[in-house]
Amino acid sequence: MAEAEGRTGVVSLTEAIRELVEDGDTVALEGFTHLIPTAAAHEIIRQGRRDLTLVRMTPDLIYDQLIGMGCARKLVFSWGGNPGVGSLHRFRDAVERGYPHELEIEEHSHAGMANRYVAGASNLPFAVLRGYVGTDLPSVTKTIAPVECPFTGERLMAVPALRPDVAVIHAQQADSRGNVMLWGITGIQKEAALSAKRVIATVEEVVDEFRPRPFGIVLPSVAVDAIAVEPGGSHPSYAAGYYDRDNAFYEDWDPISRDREKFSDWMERHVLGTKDFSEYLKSIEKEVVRP
Amino acid sequence: MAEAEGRTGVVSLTEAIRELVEDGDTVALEGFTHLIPTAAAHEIIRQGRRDLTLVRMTPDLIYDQLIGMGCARKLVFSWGGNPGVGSLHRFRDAVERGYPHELEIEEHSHAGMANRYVAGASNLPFAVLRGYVGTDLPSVTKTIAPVECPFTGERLMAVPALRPDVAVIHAQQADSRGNVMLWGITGIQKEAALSAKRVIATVEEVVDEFRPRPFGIVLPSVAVDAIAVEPGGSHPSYAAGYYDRDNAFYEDWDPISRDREKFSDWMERHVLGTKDFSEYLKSIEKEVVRP
Amino acid sequence: MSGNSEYTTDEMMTVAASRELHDGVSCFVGIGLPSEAANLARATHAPNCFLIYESGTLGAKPDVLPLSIGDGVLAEHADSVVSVPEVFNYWLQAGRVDVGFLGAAQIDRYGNINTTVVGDYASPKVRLPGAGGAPEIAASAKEVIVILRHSRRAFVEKLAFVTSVGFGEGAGSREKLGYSGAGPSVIITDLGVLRPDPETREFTLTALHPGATVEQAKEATGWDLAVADELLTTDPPEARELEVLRDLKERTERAKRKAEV
Amino acid sequence: MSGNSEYTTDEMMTVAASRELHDGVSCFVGIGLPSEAANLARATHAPNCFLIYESGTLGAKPDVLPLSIGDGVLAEHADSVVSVPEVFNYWLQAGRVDVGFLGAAQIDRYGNINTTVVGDYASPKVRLPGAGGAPEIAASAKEVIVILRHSRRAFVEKLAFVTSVGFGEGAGSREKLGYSGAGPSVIITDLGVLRPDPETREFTLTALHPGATVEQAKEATGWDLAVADELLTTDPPEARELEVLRDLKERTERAKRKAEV
Repeated sequence: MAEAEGRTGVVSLTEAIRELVEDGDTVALEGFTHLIPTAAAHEIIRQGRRDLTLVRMTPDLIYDQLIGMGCARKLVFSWGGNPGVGSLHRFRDAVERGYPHELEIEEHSHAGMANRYVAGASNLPFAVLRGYVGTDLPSVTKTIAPVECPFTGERLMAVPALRPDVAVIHAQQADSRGNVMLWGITGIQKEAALSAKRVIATVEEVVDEFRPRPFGIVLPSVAVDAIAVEPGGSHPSYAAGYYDRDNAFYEDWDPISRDREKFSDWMERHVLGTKDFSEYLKSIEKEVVRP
Repeated sequence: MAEAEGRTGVVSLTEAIRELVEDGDTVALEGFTHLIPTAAAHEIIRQGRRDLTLVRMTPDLIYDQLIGMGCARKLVFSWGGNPGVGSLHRFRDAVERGYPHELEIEEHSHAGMANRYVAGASNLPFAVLRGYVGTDLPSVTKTIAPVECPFTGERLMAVPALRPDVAVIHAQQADSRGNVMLWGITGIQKEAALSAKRVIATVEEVVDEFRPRPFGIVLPSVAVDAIAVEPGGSHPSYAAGYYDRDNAFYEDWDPISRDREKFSDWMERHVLGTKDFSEYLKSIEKEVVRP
Repeated sequence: MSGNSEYTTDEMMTVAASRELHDGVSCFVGIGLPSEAANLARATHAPNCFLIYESGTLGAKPDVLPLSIGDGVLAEHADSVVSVPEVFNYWLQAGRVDVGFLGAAQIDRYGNINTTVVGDYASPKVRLPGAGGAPEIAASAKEVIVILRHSRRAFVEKLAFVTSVGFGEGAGSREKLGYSGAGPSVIITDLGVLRPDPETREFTLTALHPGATVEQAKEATGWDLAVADELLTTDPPEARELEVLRDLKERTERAKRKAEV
Repeated sequence: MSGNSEYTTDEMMTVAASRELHDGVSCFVGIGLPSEAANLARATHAPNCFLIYESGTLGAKPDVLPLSIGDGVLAEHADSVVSVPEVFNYWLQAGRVDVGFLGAAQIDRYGNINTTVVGDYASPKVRLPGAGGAPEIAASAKEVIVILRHSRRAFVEKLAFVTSVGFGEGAGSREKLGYSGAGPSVIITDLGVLRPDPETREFTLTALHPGATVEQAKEATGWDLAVADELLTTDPPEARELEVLRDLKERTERAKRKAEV
């Protein structure tokens, strides 16, 4: 979806998801508690994608929603919880009781997942790390194997590269040339984007030119296939410089997601029943009555 | 050389080199055409260190000087030239004619050296990359070996980690807590520093607090053993935000370094004959008459 | 030391854990109880400890407790912020972490930790969040401090799943596995303190918090808990420790409520 | 096209090389002649080519020619600046480079390049700078453009050292070596243009610059240079190309002199 001049075009999120995410794809939506791409996750749900292999270090609310809505065939992850609150009930329901259907899981440690993205971004088939030895993870996860140093003979663990079909990230800004800038905690987003065949970035806003930001990184336009402007697009997580974490939402999610029907109703009303993320934001605002 | 409160102390460069660099050490002075640690290299020469294994992706003028002054036993590198000008004559004299004495060399490609530092910084014994295959490098460099992907069976090349005894970098700033900030082109400096047992940073100045800079990185105090303030310390290379590259010096170096005696005289007069880098800078300023 | 009898067992636990953190050390901090204890230490006796969170914040100095591992408050005053691969490769795996500070869902007598499942892996009774950063913290930190509440559900005879290795099957296990870190040096609970036997590496009750009894501790432990010959009593929280902890928690609550408006 | 007879053979070479770079491609640029040609392309027909330098500058837009591979002018208007490991791993090795633009000290009939030594490796006649980024550019860029002056010293029958692989020992070599990139597509010299024979992969003279002769080219080549049946003549530099190139070089000289004061 690049424009003629070689710049990444700004499109609607609806179009970006329609053009770039297919049923059966391996999709990584990343954002390490900061800049979680919620708007994009909702649009995937709205468009009813199925049989996705979902990849994410920290599956949280958005993956709980994708799993609960039956979009996922498989989950590749390293920590699945509601950060600061507790369990992901839709994820647990899928794993513990196969609801709404069986969910295959492939689990690693954070270090393993991070290095799998690094290998993917580097076009290497595998990455090497110290870890896993002595744990039960290698007995349940097939994508962990020993490897020997050709110089010292030392044994280490290898994990295969992650090469998602699509990576989705949320960033603070894009510039007029189609570059994308993130700052603050940038987690694994650079590697996730560079490891994928196609990249969608939602942003808070488009600016003429970036200015230096604390610990900012820029993903050049050539590494991004579509940019969609979605202010507030990482709610309920935060976007440094734009808005804070909506902690109450994380807490509210616990009772909503605990109950299958309550979850379905909620998703029906706020996600399927809205045409885009700005409508969604209005829709949840109306509903919530907080002390 | 950390102070009691856990902050890296600011010391004189003389003291830093005296305490942290020993004869026989493996030393990496890094800076990829930007922020080259010239002041530190000169102080190593002044203090007459011997039998060093010098590691550097781009040995340029400072390594030409260290080699020409007989400090080096071995050179580990990937590109040895006078950037933008031509040959490094002291390096060539050592390799081609064993002057002032034999110099063992271990040469890699940039990608190989960069990944060797990454492995060192990651406490892994080796790194994997695509390359070297079909070139004559593996036949002359023992630190290149094939490795097989345990998942795909694909053959790639491995290189062993670099773990220098000492890494030396030049940075724009340190802050009052002993953190070190570099911005602009930061090359391999982070990995070089984190791969080493001891780290010396020379800086242009100490500031109270950093502000965001384009593509800035911060090396935390705990990763640095000594900080020395050396304004102009990377002359004739440049320090973004402070001074430009002194291109004439690079050109002038060619005739100086071409001749053994001229080189010795020059080093005697400007480096051995000065007590520190600020005297050195004054000393070369007096001498140069430029159109 | 001045005592203070008006405190909860959770407060005693956090205070005891915070005391284990010496000034100037670099500490890889898990969210929740570890983060609370580490920040209490930083606000009291260990102002120069260097807090690392797996989100990539190095030298974090949160003025309120982070609600998640990647909160903005962790980045704001951090010395540096790096990517997740860097924090795991260049910092943790590189041996730059003196102390790993972990919580746990289940722990066994050798300090091995389960945060993966209760019941069978393929069809679990309870699916827990999983490994996160813990396995490599347990492997590579020079030492590990574990903090969790004492209960029979948590202190089990046999783990359903070994997510992170403590002393494996006892003395010599870590060496055999090639782990560079020394392993868990202490488990702090709301009842007392457990330390590994120097020979067997089995965790042994070495101190009780004021008011707690050996019977309570044994009752809350799923294996036959060994008790040290010389059982110490933890110094109760000092007034200053309690004051700082409560202030920290209150400010956190305020920030949380503010974030909820 | 409007010709211009007042130009040097070096200018013709640079202009011809610049024309090989299509708009919108990502190009990994070596310093010197490649950088000159790539920036001429960017200033004329390829304003959106994405220049990558091994110092980590992505989307560099230098307004004067960089004097070194890590000049400040490369970082100033770059889209991004990354570390050296990243530029090699995440960009070059990852297959994000369409065109690698290389110089060479010596080249053979299969486009293999030597930048290491002349003479014996252990006791060389001339020690050259070495590999730098070239071996992996030659391996991983989707195609490679080589620019160097035509001389018998440079175009040799047998390389003293293979630093970077072109087509190895001819057709099929790259595939056997597992290289993802297609290899060198063209060699531009001050006399003409060489392209690989589609079957044998041997470089063949396919075009001469105006004024140059087949005899000159053969004389300056250390192997028996094959000549294409239909030998083209390069379009001479257009007025605009020359104007931009000269302006670029003049501004570079000015900046250089300024840096020398």
